[in-house]
Amino acid sequence: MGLTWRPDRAYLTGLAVAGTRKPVSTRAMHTLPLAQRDDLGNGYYVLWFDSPAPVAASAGQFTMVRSAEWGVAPLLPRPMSLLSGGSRPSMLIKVVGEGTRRMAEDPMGQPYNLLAPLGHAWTPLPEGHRPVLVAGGVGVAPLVYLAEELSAAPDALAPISLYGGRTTRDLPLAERLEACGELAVTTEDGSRGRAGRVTLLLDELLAKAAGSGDKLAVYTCGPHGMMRAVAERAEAAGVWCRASLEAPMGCGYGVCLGCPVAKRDGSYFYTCVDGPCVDAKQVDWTKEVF
Amino acid sequence: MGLTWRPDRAYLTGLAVAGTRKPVSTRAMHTLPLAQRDDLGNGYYVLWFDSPAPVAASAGQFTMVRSAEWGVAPLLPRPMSLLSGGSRPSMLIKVVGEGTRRMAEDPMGQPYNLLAPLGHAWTPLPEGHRPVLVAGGVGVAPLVYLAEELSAAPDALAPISLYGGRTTRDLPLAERLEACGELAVTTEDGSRGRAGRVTLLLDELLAKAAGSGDKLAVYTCGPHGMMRAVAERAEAAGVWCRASLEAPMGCGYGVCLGCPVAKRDGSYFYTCVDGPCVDAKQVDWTKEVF
Amino acid sequence: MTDAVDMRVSIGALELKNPVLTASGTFGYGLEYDDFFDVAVLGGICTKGLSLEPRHGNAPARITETSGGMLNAIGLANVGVEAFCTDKLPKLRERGVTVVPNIFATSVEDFVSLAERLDGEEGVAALELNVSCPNVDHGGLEFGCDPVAAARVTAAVRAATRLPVWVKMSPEAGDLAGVARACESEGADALTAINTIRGLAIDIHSHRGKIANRTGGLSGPALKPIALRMVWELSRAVKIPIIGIGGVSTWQDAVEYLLAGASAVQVGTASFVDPRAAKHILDGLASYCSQRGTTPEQLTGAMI
Amino acid sequence: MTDAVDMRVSIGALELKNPVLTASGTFGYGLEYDDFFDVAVLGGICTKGLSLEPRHGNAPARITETSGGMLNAIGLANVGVEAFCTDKLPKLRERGVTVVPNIFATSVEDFVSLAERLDGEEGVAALELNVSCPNVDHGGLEFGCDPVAAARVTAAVRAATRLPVWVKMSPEAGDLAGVARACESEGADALTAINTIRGLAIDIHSHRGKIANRTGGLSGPALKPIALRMVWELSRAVKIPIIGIGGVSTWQDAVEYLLAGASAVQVGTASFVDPRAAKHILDGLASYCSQRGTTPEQLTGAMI
Ligand SMILES: Cc1cc2nc3c(=O)[nH]c(=O)nc-3n(C[C@H](O)[C@H](O)[C@H](O)COP(=O)(O)OP(=O)(O)OC[C@H]3O[C@@H](n4cnc5c(N)ncnc54)[C@H](O)[C@@H]3O)c2cc1C
Ligand SMILES: Cc1cc2nc3c(=O)[nH]c(=O)nc-3n(C[C@H](O)[C@H](O)[C@H](O)COP(=O)(O)OP(=O)(O)OC[C@H]3O[C@@H](n4cnc5c(N)ncnc54)[C@H](O)[C@@H]3O)c2cc1C
Ligand SMILES: Cc1cc2nc3c(=O)[nH]c(=O)nc-3n(C[C@H](O)[C@H](O)[C@H](O)COP(=O)(O)O)c2cc1C
Ligand SMILES: Cc1cc2nc3c(=O)[nH]c(=O)nc-3n(C[C@H](O)[C@H](O)[C@H](O)COP(=O)(O)O)c2cc1C
Ligand code: FES
Ligand code: FES
Repeated sequence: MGLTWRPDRAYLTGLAVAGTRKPVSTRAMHTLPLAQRDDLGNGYYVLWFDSPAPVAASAGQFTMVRSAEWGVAPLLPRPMSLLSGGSRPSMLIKVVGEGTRRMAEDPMGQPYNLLAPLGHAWTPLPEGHRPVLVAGGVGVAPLVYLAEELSAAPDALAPISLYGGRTTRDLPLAERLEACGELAVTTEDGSRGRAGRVTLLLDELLAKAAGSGDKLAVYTCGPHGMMRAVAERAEAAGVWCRASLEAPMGCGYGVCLGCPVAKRDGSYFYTCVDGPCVDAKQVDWTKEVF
Repeated sequence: MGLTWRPDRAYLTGLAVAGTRKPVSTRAMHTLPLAQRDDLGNGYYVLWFDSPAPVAASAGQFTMVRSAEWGVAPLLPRPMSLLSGGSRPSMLIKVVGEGTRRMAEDPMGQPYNLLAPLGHAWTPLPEGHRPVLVAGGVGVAPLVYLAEELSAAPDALAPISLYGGRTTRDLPLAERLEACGELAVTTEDGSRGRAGRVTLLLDELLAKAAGSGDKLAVYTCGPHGMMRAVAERAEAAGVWCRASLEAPMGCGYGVCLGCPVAKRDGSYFYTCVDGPCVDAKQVDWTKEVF
Repeated sequence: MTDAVDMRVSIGALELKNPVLTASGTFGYGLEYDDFFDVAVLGGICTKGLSLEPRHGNAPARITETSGGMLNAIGLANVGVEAFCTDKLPKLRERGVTVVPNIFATSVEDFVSLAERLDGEEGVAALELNVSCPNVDHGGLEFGCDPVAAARVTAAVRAATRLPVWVKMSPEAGDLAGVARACESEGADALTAINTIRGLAIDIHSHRGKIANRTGGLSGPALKPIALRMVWELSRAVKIPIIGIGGVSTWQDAVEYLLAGASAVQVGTASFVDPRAAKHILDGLASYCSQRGTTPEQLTGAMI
Repeated sequence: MTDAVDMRVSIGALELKNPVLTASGTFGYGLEYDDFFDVAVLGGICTKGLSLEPRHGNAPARITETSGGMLNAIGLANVGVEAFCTDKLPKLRERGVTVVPNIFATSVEDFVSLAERLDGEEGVAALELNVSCPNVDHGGLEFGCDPVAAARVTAAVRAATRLPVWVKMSPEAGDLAGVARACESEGADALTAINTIRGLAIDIHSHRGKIANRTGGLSGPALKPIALRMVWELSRAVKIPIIGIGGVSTWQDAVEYLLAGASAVQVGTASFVDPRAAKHILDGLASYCSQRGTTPEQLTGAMI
């Protein structure tokens, strides 16, 4: 499944005011029953909720989620990218600790509190640019949402998705990316797609685009190290790049100041309100996030 | 449903060495899936577990129960009287706080840890005595177990059960007591049986027995105030009486020293290891339990 | 419900609408809640700790969760008192919010400057002196854990402002009652108690502290029993009102604090769990009071 | 698994089989576990606090649960040192259990008498001085919170016994490092840290304290971050080994304590949740060490 780059397709334009950030929409606490849980294997699940009041979200926004049934532990809500909004909000979770374990095990119908939508969505595609989505593991969620948003947009140009995981079992939702455009994957163990890291594919794509003069717009979400590599390559190539940051979060709406990510100017992004989607060039990728 | 006292029936004898306490059986931690939950209304439930290794319990013993799925809160296991043992241990719970709320809501199949059987069972019926079970609310559990043990015993004499609740909805398992012998109930609001407290019935029974010269053996479990009243009446009448104590418990097996109940000699019972079933005469009922 | 009962409480000369406030550092500047509820219904809000100059705060990670609680070492990131007065306070005033700036400095002089700057502003109800931040190199615990130092700050600020002065107690003071009495005798109008207690959590994979500063302040329900005990001790050590803080998450918690001797409470970490927490606690407390036919002031110190 | 790694640790001159012990007051006299596991596999057990005379302890209620923890005010109910030596110790010896009596007194003289009494017994590995019980009127915090008093007890016991002396630190000491150094310089062989911190919980229906003594010591996971921080501080304040206590419930917790600087840990409240807790923690720690190719001694103080 080598990458096919089709320079003949028209670039997507006019999705929104290109290059500007969408205003933050009205946030609310939605108390919703857990309606459906899809087991994607290897600790990945998609959780679906039924929301009478639609969650007016855009791709890239997130939610702080927990169930009151948890009592006092786990205490804090967990930040999760929205995989969809509206009357059927969903999220992709990977079980890593107590909170996600409960999300994977709580019975259907159990009420959850979703504070949503939170944070800044992806910056709309700049005019004349080809969207390139670079995903790592569970970071795929906001990019699937974006890919589907782009697909649904009039005159939509199919994005090119580059998706890396450790093994073939770490590529949840790959088929949803594929349904929206081109997809190329890498696995570290070579069990699916090219063996190696996803930046391998990005390097090739950047080289081709440099040759053809095509303008790319890179959107990336995944582990810090991966995003750093993507951002550095994009910057070196002079390519527009947005990243969706990750940080531990206390509140999700800007009051605890627990979610800083270092900026190049020496100050901090607060991931929940300044992000999660930010201009990758403004991030000081040399600093550890957490 | 007036109390019928049938002096013509033979007294139960020889269930075990009369008047001595059964030795404490081997305790073990049983990790068992929640197999069934019967909703008895008004916050009462019977929980059933499947136990490959039989829980070698006798009526009056209890278990410390919690689910590892609870994480760190509620932290401590909750003491619950066993309603049955063997390969299908069960308990009657009343929802009063976070722990019992979870027991009422956790999904079927969820693993629970039962440390069981714990504590001293009811002292076997002394020879030539008629068993009288005086129950209040959720305190009925160890008495139902006892009634059913007595019923199953060879030459069993049916116990007389006196059962009080606030309303008709506070008399869970009344039918199981009834199935084992005679039952008379009281409710404070008069919604079932006689209006008033259960001691009303006990007074009548004691008076009758005094008249007939019948020897009674009273077993009681319920709120402290009720047991106190029962114990005082029994003592005044010179009637044998055992009570199953209640106290907050940390461990259930004698190490935290958190479960004292004042004794008349100025020292304490530790409810979990000296009780829960004790000689009512030894308790200093004037002291508050907790 | 809320209207049925007189929920007002007096904190010295200052009268608050009700005894439910929000805790410094857990409620931003009070302007982040427009989507959630009307902050003006609360007894008051304590702002994020303000310093003379803006501060970026500590490097990440700054927070981590513990059993029933969390650790934080934010490092007093804040916009600075000037930006607060210019950008935040006017909007708070407009909304009718009762505002208690929480102030922080590394010297007595800077505490005085902060107090003077805020004294001139309309719409400030009281000042809360944070002499108990565990997460900064200077100006934190050395003021709050030493009766003499705490008294010095209190006296200086007292002289510099006509505003009521609340001093925020550190739970790490060995002699809590001594610090409290020292502040009282130098003119503190109320004590707020408590700030966080320093804790540590280690990532067993990386062998590193889970937060960059290593230690961070413990807050949340885990802290409640300790904080409640300290509020009770303080209420017996001094005559000025105590505002109780630490793990208040439900209206029942608020009642416990009142019973222990607090005249009001502050809601902290609970606002992270649900931004409407303070409002829910207020509503629950009001309906409890109305059902029991009592008032918050009657509950204060009513533990038997 | 357990055999694959050298789990032994040295606490001064004393070598323990492994670094997992059980905490005083949470493991009875170690004889209550025959149905559950062989207690001799543990690094050791600290007994319920022993006094010269038997004690009945406090009136009920003595315990209550809090968020992620519990409060207790047992009041040092115990069988007394005589009954311990006569009824308990021989059985523990027989089972091969490493026994560390925890001793408690209201005067230096009584501490000395206790130490002398136990010094004569075979099968005592060390003595743990409880100078930090928060739940008794005398002899608790006044020893443990004051460097001078703590040093006095330590010196006197040190002179009265050839057994290793462990001093159990109170988290309520304002100057924890000072108390620790005072004990170290008077010859303590190790410090155990920490005892509980006093907390309060109130029944909002009856307006009474949930435990009769009102305040009780907080233990369990809620306490862990504070205790871990103190262990870390102590390990930098003194050279003698630290035995970490507070909320140890999983082997991961034990690893954290070692990384923070503890040479061993004690499992307390976790034994209430599951009597086999200490065994599970030991097994988990052993397999962690074996997988990582490390030993407990190498983990000690390895936080980066
Ligand atoms: C904006 C944003 C969007 C996210 N979207 C998703 C998503 O779509 N799907 C998904 O599975 N996860 C997502 N995460 C990560 C997710 O929040 C964490 O995995 C989750 O909080 C872990 O909770 P836990 O209780 O299971 O684990 P914990 O026991 O809390 O922690 C387990 C491990 O996860 C790490 N961790 C804790 N918090 C975070 C965090 N905020 N981010 C990353 N790692 C963390 C811890 O350091 C620890 O190593 C997102 C995080 C952010 C900030
Ligand atoms: C030997 C013994 C046998 C018991 N058998 C049964 C039984 O068969 N069925 C049943 O429903 N309950 C029984 N109980 C009581 C039961 O243990 C408590 O109701 C339960 O622990 C409450 O837990 P919770 O988390 O729901 O409530 P919590 O939130 O812990 O407490 C809620 C309320 O219950 C009270 N409470 C807490 N612990 C106890 C306790 N140990 N005993 C009594 N009240 C307590 C508290 O003071 C509080 O008012 C028994 C108790 C003992 C000691
Ligand atoms: C993230 C965070 C930041 C805090 N910042 C401050 C602060 O700037 N000034 C201050 O006095 N207290 C600060 N605190 C302490 C709280 O005001 C409060 O005293 C403490 O969190 C205990 O209350 P809680 O358990 O309800 O959170 C902060 C607490 C947290 C959790
Ligand atoms: C019920 C109970 C009784 C205790 N009794 C004693 C005691 O007698 N002597 C002592 O030094 N510590 C005593 N402690 C304190 C524990 O040994 C330990 O220091 C504390 O509980 C913290 O550890 P944990 O969180 O693992 O329980 C007791 C603790 C509890 C919970
Ligand atoms: S998560 Fe609280 S400020 Fe970002
Ligand atoms: S419950 Fe622990 S001794 Fe009885």
